[in-house]
Amino acid sequence: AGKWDGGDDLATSPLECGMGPAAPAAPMKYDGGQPTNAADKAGKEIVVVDVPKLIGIGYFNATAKGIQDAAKDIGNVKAKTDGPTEAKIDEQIKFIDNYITSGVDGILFAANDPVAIAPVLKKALSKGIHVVGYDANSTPDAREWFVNQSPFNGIAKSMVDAMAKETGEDGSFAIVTSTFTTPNQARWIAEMQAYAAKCHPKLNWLETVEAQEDNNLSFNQATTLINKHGDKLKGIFGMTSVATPASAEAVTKAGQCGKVAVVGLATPNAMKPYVHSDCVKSVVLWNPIDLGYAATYVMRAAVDGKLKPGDTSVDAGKLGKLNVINGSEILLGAPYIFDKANIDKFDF
Amino acid sequence: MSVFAASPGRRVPKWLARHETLLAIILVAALAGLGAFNNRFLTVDNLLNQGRLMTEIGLIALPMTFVIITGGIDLSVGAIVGLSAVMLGYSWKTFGFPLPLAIAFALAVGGLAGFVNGFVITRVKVPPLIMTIATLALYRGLAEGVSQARSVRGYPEWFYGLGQGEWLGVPTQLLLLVVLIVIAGVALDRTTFGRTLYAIGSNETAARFSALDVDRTKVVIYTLSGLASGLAAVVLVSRVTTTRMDMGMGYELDVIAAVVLGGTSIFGGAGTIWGTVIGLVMIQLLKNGLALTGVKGDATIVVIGVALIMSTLIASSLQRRRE
Amino acid sequence: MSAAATVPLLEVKGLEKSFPGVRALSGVSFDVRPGEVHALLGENGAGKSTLIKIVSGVYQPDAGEILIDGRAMRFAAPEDARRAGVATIYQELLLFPELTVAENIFLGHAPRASGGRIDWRAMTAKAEALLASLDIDDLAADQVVGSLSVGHRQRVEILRALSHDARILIMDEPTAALTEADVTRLFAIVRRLKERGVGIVYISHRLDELFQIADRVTVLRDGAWVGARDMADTNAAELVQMMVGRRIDNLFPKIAAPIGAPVLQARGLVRNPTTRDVSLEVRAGEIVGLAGLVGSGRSELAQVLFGITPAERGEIRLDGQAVRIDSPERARAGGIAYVPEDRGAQGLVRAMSVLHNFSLAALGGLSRLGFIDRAAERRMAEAGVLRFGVKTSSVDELAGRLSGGNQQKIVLGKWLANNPKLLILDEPTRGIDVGAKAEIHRLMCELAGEGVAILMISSELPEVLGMSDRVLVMREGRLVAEFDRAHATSQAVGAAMMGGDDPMERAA
Amino acid sequence: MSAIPVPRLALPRAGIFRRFASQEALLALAVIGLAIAVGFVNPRFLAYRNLADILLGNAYIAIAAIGMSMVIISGNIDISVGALIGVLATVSGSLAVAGAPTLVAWIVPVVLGVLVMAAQGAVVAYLRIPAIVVTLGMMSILKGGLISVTGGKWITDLPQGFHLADLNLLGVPMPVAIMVVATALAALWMRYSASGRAIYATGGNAEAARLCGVNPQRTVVMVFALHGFFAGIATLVYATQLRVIQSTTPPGLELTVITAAVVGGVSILGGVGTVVGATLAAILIAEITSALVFVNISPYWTDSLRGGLILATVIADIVRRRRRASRGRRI
Ligand SMILES: Nc1ncnc2c1ncn2[C@@H]1O[C@H](COP(=O)(O)OP(=O)(O)OP(=O)(O)O)[C@@H](O)[C@H]1O
Ligand SMILES: Nc1ncnc2c1ncn2[C@@H]1O[C@H](COP(=O)(O)OP(=O)(O)OP(=O)(O)O)[C@@H](O)[C@H]1O
Ligand SMILES: [Mg+2]
Ligand SMILES: [Mg+2]
Repeated sequence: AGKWDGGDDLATSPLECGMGPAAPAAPMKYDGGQPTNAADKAGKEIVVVDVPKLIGIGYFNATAKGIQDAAKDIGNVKAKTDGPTEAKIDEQIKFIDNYITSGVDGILFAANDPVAIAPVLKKALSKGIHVVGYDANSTPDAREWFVNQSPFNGIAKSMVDAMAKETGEDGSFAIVTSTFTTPNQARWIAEMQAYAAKCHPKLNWLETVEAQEDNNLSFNQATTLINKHGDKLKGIFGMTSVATPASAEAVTKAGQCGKVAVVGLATPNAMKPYVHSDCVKSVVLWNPIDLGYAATYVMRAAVDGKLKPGDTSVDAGKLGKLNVINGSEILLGAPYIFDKANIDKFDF
Repeated sequence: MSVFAASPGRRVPKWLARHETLLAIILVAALAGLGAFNNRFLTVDNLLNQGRLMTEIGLIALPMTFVIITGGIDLSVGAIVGLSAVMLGYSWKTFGFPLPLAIAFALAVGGLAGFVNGFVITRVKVPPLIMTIATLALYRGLAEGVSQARSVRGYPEWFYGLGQGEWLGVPTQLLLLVVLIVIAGVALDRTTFGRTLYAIGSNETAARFSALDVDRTKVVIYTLSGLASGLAAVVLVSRVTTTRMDMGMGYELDVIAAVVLGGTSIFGGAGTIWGTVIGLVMIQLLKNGLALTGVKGDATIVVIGVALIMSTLIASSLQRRRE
Repeated sequence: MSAAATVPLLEVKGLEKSFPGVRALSGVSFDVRPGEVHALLGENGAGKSTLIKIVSGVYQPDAGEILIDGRAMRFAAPEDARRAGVATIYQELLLFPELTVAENIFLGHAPRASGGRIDWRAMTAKAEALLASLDIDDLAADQVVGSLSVGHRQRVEILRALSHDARILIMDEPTAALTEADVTRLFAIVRRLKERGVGIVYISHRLDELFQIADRVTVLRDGAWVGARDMADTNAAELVQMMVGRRIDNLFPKIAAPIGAPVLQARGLVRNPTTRDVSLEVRAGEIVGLAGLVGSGRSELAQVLFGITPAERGEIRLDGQAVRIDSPERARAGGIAYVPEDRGAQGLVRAMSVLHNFSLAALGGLSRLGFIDRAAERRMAEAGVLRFGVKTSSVDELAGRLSGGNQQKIVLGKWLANNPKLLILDEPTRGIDVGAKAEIHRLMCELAGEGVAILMISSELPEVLGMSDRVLVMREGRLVAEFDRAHATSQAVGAAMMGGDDPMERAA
Repeated sequence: MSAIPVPRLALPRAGIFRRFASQEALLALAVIGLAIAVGFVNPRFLAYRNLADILLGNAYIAIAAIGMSMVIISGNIDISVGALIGVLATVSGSLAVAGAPTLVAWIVPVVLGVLVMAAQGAVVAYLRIPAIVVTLGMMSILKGGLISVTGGKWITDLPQGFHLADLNLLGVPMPVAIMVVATALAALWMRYSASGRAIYATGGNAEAARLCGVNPQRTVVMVFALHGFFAGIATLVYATQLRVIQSTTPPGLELTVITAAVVGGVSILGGVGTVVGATLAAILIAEITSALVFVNISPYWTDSLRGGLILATVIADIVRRRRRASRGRRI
């Protein structure tokens, strides 16, 4: 059948099947933007504001913590996280606009919409403010650098491989996502479809349902999927850190642990009960604390002139050297798989 | 038979006791306070930029004032913004409409969505709150269904003039808003249309028995509400260079907050455009001023909530004392 | 009849009350004895309602005292007054439109069953008993009040007051919306209550009623006490003189006007279920009275003619031209004006100023390109206030703050500002004082003289008979009889209203 | 001229019970009809498990709608209930995690709900600020305050005994049991207590209520306090259903709750409606959401269909009522 619901229309680049390392992408020319007439703050204290998609969820709490950790490690960065309470691009633009007026030295962002956020970021660049993105990109020329937690195709591969392993190659599964308009989720779903078509052609996608960033709605939707498909349903993908634990709870309540696999993106704390009860085998996520940490180092390096267009790597404190990919992106690393053995080591 | 006991001149002048005037005084005091804390707040640049950012809400707040004065409400405005934005993008990209035509089409869809609200409210007599709660889901759903949740991007450069450009140093859309404020203000205060709105809000039956065209007037205001939402959508798409189906989500509460803060009675019969403008400016500048003073977004929301309650409280108790 | 020796049940001394801009009461004293009906009389805005609202605990007096059984009381809230045995029927009907008749009657003191729960069955039974005690058989305890006519609602109010077993019963114009038959029944109840020793305060603008039912009368003028009389020792002329400060000679000053061509010709109007095949004609300069019982469909007919509930079938001609009247706008455009019966709900926008109320139906003529000429509007309203003698501190006063009668004058005035060809008046003088009533009647004659066709609905038979050139009688949605002035006697018209065993032949 | 005979007129009889019952009957019919219709497309929809899950997962909305109905019947409205439930859930969860006795973790949010709502009611009643302004402001305060205080940290590691929603009452899952009992008690109270009737009176005509010895101000405070109570109870179901409490306010919950109340026949003008209607409407709305998944509607179109179905229900009810009214009108 046609496309999976919830994916986007952009071109996909599924990775190779199997465990082989990803082929290094061809080097690209720097395609980011540059601030105009930025004050030379090299080595001086800078004030940085972090405007995530929204505040008040576990994931961006973790990135914010990483940013504070990095600020402490670096010493001459004053960072603060502020943003909308709902993932609304409109609100996010207003926040960034206000911080441009209030005169910060740098802006970190995770975009609610890659294109809609561009004008205000360009405005920031034009006022000499350094702009670095993480988690969710903008159009490249609207920021200097973007810290990529893990390429979309990499996440997609991890997720689909995990699902195929748990349900068998010919299992049927459904997807619980936030909304079809959330860019990252839409990208992942599209990449997952491309990768599944290439490497697990017999996996059977049933449907995708929307559940906002709402715990109870996610739970209800997952329950509905279980009731609707009965034995046919072998797995559920949770595309957000809200949907995954809620899906796991739905599976648990339905007494389907072991029969319906839950694979998804999630933060460890919310998943511990299900991982410990063996209802969920593996949780896919990069470490968002590291993501925030890296973004802050990239910001500092950009201000100090230590990361210039054409550079191939950047120093990120305790994370070591991170590579530049796709022209103006910095790669955090491969996604992390949390399982019963290691999940208790994380607290976020 | 004595007719006029005395002219009412001895009392405090009426305009001074008005909610709007008192609110304006509170607003000026708050702004002065915030301005004293922060030298970037009361600058022409910042204020004009805030004007740009509040335009979409402002555009919708004007007809919403009309609607609330008649004792109605329109909760579907945010959804109409989404639907119109989608129609703009979809007709341009998929139908291949030239952009000016696509803009007209988006406005027409907004107007039509509002018209449907008004039509069902007056003909089937569905209470406005119920009708627009239902169309809130319906229109948002149509936006999602038509667009299949895909965004539309890459509009031609000239289109961004509306949302990002300026004219004589003033943001384009702010000029548009100011013109419409004046028109709406005059229409409400000086015309039979405006008087009809007040009459409907105070006593709809009596308005009908006075041979005022109650139903047509209501259809007109809900249509205007849809049109304004469509216009807001065009401005918004131009400002943020992209069309998304979730645009305008939650606008209804922001708009209503501005209108009721401005002294328009939710029970109908009372309210002014001038009050709505003050309410609008108050919320926008309070948010902005607090942000510039270093207050974080979550705390700002709290302050806005307190301000909404307190300013209404102060204004109404002062008003009561003076009367 | 009066029990002079006993202590008054209720006595007020030196009451003062001011509202912003108005001195509503200045030094009014007044008392009611057991088994006595004491009437309050005064022009519209004289302060009668204010006085009784103070006695009922709705308003607090600025000065003066209230004594019950000779003991000074302070009523901070209506409950206090009720506990002291005072029950009140207010001039503005205060009902809960969404609740049933029974619940409206017993709200606040519903019969309880075990555990304090409301005993619905007992409540319905009691309500039915009350209805029966008033011989009301066209009203059921479980009807929703919102669907009732004004007359029925008024009865519910009366029942509510009666349900309290009060020792002092105050009625503020209870008969304003009642037909003669209902008034007769109400009086029977009042007499019964008198026998039980209840003291009754009675406000009415209908002088003849007072002579039937009242023992004493106190007259107020402009908030001040003018005098008190035993009804037996006074006459209408004296009372009017006391009230208005001048003499009014003729209560129904019918002046014959030349009758011209038909203005309104209606054929076979049908609007189910209340208007059934009605045909009528009203000519220029003619006053046609429309009589009928409450609920006979007169107001409905008026609303069909005015386009509020357009006719489903039938034909309307104005000045000989067939017209389609499917909305009030069309009716107004055709030169029809309708002064509705329920001024609170249909006539007046209480929250608007007198000024804006006056102009509401005439906005089209007062505006250019939709813009209101505010100077002209003010001139019009001020002229109207003068012409109709509306008692208000200024045209900017809220209409809802005026006394009931003055509100009615505004409703009337606003339609006359339109210079209509056909004027439909629905209970035009309900709740209006004698002075103003005479003026309205004079005005009607004046308008008729100018060639306006007038259709007047009234439940006051003397008014119908006194003012009409022709009388139509309506029953159950049909016109059942027609009389010319010479043949319209109260017996004949009354019989036609009731509908006897032998159906009335329509006189051509 | 005494004892003039009055012709007996036919009376349209509309008993209060039948009048309201038919409102609820329509909703009940819609709930059952929809279930059967969807059952034709996909019989699994009619499985006991699925029907129970629909009730289970949405009981908190129905419970919150009870209080909301009362508020709306009294002539007011509340926009803050979603934010309040978010705050109460966080308070409850934090207490449980901090080691407070389970009973305390359950009772404190209910008490707090009553206090917050009563305070809002008092501002509405005594300071005469329209409810929409007060509750809109309070929504902001609660929403922002919650994030400020918690930083949005999720509450995990909830103790086992905390999960009230996992318990059963006589074999009925607790959320459903609470929903049914709360609805029944509220319905009886609204019908048979003087205070319950005072709500209708206040919403129908506050001035008349005052003259009938009802204290409209006190009634409004009471109604808000009760609404807070039901919001507290709803919180218990909402917060104990999952292993995680999101320290944010459930998005759009207030609108869902208001929708349930008005679709349930509560007039926004006050004075009319029943809590049973609201509960049935909440169930209907939940059922629609689930049904749309079952009948394989493209998820892109589900929202518009949900809106359309709600509208259809409302219009059907209004048309039915109108028809009834015109049949009842006769002379
Ligand atoms: N709440 C109020 N605020 C201001 N003025 C008022 C108020 N109530 C009454 N008045 C004024 O007090 C005066 C007396 O009014 P009241 O209602 O007592 O007259 P009334 O004798 O009952 O007249 P009617 O026969 O027309 O009912 C009027 O001038 C009226 O406008
Ligand atoms: N027996 C009844 N039961 C219920 N409602 C009735 C009854 N009779 C009439 N009504 C309603 O009450 C209203 C009274 O009708 P209408 O106003 O036409 O009568 P009317 O002759 O003008 O009497 P009124 O003296 O009240 O003006 C109508 O809306 C009618 O539907
Ligand atoms: Mg009076
Ligand atoms: Mg009538």
